[in-house]
Amino acid sequence: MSAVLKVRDLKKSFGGIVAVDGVSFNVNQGEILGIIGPNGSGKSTLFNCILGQLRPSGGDVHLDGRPVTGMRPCDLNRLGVSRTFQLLQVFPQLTVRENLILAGQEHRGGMLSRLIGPRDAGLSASADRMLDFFRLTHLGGELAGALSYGQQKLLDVAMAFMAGPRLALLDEPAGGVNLTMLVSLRDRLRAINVEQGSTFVVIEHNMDFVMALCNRILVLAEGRVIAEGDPAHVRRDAKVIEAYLGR
Amino acid sequence: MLTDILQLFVAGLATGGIYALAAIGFTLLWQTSQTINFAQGEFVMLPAFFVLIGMGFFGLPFWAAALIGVAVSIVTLGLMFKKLMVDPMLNHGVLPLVIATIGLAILMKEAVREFYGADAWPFPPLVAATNVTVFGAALAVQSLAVLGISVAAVTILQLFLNKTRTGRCMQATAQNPTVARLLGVPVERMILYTFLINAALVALASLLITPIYLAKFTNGELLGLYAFIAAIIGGFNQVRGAIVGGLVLGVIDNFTAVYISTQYRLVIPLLFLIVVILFRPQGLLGRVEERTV
Amino acid sequence: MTRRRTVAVGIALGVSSSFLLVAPFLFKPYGIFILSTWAVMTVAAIGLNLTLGYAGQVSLAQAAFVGIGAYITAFLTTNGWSFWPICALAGVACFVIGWGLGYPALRLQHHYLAFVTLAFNTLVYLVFRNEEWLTGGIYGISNVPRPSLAGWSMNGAHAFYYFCLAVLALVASAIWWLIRSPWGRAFVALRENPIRAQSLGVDTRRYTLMAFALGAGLGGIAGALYAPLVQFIDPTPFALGLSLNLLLMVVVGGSGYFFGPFLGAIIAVLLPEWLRFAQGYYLMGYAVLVILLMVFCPTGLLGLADRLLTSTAKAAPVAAPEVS
Amino acid sequence: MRLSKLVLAVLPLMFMSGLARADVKFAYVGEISGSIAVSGGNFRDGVILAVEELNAKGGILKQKIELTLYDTQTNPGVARAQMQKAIDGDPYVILGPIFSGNVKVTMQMLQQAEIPHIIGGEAAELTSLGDAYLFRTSFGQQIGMPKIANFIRDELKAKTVALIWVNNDFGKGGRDRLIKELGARDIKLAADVSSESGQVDFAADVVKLKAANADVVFVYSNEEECARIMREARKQGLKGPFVGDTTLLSQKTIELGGDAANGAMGHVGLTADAPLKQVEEFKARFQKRFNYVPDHNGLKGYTGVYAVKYVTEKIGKFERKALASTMHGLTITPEDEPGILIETSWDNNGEIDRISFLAEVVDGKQKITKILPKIRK
Repeated sequence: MSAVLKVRDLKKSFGGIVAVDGVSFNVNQGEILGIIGPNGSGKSTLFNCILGQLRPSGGDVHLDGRPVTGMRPCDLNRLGVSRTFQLLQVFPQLTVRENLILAGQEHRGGMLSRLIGPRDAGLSASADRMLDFFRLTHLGGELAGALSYGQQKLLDVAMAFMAGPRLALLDEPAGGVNLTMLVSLRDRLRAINVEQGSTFVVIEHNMDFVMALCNRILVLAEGRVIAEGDPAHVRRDAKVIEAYLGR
Repeated sequence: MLTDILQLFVAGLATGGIYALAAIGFTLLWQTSQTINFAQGEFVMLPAFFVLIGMGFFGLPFWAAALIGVAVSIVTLGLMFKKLMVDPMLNHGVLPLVIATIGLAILMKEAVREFYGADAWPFPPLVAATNVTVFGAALAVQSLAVLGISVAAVTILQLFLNKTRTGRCMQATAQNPTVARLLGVPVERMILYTFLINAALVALASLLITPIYLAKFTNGELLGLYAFIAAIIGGFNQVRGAIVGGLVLGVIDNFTAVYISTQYRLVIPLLFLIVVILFRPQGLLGRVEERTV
Repeated sequence: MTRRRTVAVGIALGVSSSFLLVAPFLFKPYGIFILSTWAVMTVAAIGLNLTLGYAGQVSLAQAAFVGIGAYITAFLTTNGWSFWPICALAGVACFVIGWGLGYPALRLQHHYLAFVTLAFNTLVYLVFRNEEWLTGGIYGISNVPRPSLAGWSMNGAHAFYYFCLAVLALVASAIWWLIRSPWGRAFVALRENPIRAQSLGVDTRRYTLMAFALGAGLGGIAGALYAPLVQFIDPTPFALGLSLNLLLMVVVGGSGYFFGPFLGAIIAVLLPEWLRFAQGYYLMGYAVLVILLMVFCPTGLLGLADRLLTSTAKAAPVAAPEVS
Repeated sequence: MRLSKLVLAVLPLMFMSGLARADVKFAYVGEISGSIAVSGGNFRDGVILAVEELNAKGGILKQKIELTLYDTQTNPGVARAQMQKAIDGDPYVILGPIFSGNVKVTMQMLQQAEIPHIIGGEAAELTSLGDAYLFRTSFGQQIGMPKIANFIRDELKAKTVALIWVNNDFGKGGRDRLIKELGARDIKLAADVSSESGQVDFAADVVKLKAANADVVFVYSNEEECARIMREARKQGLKGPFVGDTTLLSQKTIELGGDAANGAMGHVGLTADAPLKQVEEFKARFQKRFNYVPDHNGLKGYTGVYAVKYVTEKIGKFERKALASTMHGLTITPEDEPGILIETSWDNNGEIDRISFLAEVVDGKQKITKILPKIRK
């Protein structure tokens, strides 16, 4: 299998505090990699470093073998890396459909074509497909702000896939989502993974969710990788149990 | 030559002291309630007229008029300003409040012009208008007094903020209202205090400066701008910074006028302001404002 | 946008535009001059609304751009150039300068940006006043000619009014298009949540600069109209005061609303005139009204209208999606 | 306090309701607010006083005067709008503006409308722009400055001058003119310091003046700035002598400057402190009506109205063209019209000619040391 994303010895420290301390891993084409770990183990910081939100203090990141370390988030995104955030971040003033179109528009044409081109940047069709796919069609015209939390969460994830990314990094997609919604979210993600063959990295606290979703799991503690392997293996790993329950 | 420089320096410090007084209140309001007060200059202009009215209209002696003037300022520019203008707008972001204070500035200027008169009026000095000669440089006692009193005022304020419980509560409020509230700090009252302190400071500034500047309805215009610059140079989230910013500004301004250009005397302070903002946004003494991602 | 709103907007639009068209026959030259001023200021305010209302960048330098546009126009037309290329030049020049001024915006929180632009405005004012060889300094530039279109001179109050109105309509429709294009969407994203916008591929740097530059450019065009309108310019009108006034127009009208600047300019330009019956007190009355307006509808007039219209037609609670 | 203006607000209405017969309309378009509100306010109150006096005596040609006020905010854009408004009201004459920039922006319109305008502006070029309806109420700087230059050369025997001026159209205009005149009399300019209108801290400026150590320090600014400059100078031990124009020697400056003002001297084109009975009486009336001491702008507004009154009664009808043409080359003496206060003539450009004064401040009072004759006999 070819590695979509290579992370080598990534470091990030804020003043004295070392948040990410030499993390290395690969993400292979088509897999769903889960990253778990106790609070403050540096999961989100890792994401932000990979995605250029934060400038890493050391190490480097390769996308399809090409160095992208410290590249601006928007450029990375145009290279096909999309993400969601820990706290859900949709645009409440825009309608659901508008949110989706926004998520796609910057990926086609140049500045000018976006000014003089069509309103929907020719994305209505794919927006509708995405709405339908995430069972949001009946909400297309609503302001995103008017949706329930779970629905917004779905939209948030949907936006991440609008541009058909090579790689999607999802930060706690299941956070605060009720059970029914959780189920639909999970099978949607699986479906995308299967149908579009796109690759995910998922940070998650909800163990059942991760175990059910991911093929491979990476365990972080105090900024280091303490375990790696398939769900069953990780579950049995002593270090992991210690890291979670030890303190 | 050297005497000139000394003279300029002291004069600069004196005016700087005034900028500082205005700037401190400015920063306090920003810290505790995200209020950018575009009327701060007029706040300094107005109290002098309270005093003049007290003397001219009610025939009070200066000291009594001054006391009443300060009291009236604290009520109007502190209490009423907060209750009637700031509170209703607090949770609507900075801009509406900025606009309202711009309106307030116009209102104050026009009211003074209309009801008291457009000309400048002499104002009784707090200290004798005599000079002392130091190393051949004639330094006005007034300037020295202004400098001394403003520095003293700031020091007292600093002590109050750091040593007293109320002061520490106010700082907590300034740094993080939510946390402060959790810690049981009566945030609302603390914010009110900052407004009262601001009013007191501008009233003091007014009493100090008007004998030299003369009372005129336009006095606030330049003063307000300088207060901004001082506040930012010193550090927008720093009381200590404001005094430094003020003094630095006063001195820079004077030396610019003499050794660079009077026509462009404002330029150097403004450029300094831009440089500070771009390369040291937290100000000369300020601490870094934690950014929320 | 709810149906009621669409209807309300439609009616308001129809009434006001037909009023503007017949206005010259209802008013004396003074009224027409004021309306022309309103049109010019609205253009400048639309520019600021783009920068502030849509892209969320607080700029206190709009007056400087109006001034630059006005001086370019006054200087060149009095030296015999034809108006039309100059008008474009004014816009482009301000666009470029605005682009430059936008760079601080990339690294500053909003209130710091406000102070940088404030400083910029004051610097530009000083240049206007002190560089006599170029700007006529304190004496200003007088006898600025009014343009003529294909031999049709616009010296008359009526002609020039319709000219200003035409430019306003042009600018307005261009901006209307822009905010409904993907750019508009990107601007909103930029204002609401730049981090998220970036993660969706929105090049926030480029859009920020664009918002600044476009706003500035419109300021320049407004200036290019202001000079021939008043036919005399000196530094005083372009001091910080006008920048604050334009900010007032945008916020009072309702920042981020397309029609905000139109209303805001009415408040800032026409209201004082209506209050003049109060003689010496009119400016006070104006100030008081502005304060009350901000206290009672901080989201601006349109923000208020919006609340009233939508509160009566509340959107039904959204049903949960059926899960397969 | 100026609550009197509240009354004023309704004055025009009172006139209108007062009589059925159409009144004659006067308009004041000037700087009631903004940076030179002081001068504009003085001029306005001078006009008001004259109008009230005339109306009390039954008006002009038995017609009451209806006065309307327009505020330019010292802003050309507004000035143009307000002048347009005034013109739409079809007044017989327009008084003001005082700010020369505002005069410039409005004179074209007034020429087209053929309405005589009695201005307060002193910028030199105003009378050279061929406006047949423009009349000054005080010297243009091109007349005042030579007199001062002569005074500096002949009376003070000065070889060098240190100049501080306020950077607005009044100060800049005077400064440019003075430098020309000094050059012509080969007097050296030792320092050329510009200052802001409304500036309060003059420490730096005075240091520059001191460094120049010239025979004479020329102060050309508004009253309160003059006062502040002299206070600062006194503080820094700058001896002067201070020479200046009307503003430096005005009562207001002296009041504000305290004893720092003593010893200031210069040329006064028109002054409320002129040692003339009529002027002193005017001053008293003005002070009684408005509770403050008028400066020369008060006189300008007042005499302006009376000039119009005299000429109108001379031609016996309200006709603008006739008014303008008669006023050209006319001389009015206090004998003809007491309200003119001082003998005054206008040339064909609307430039004014009067006697003027050399004065000095002696223990807190302006003392006239010499009366300079009119330029053209």
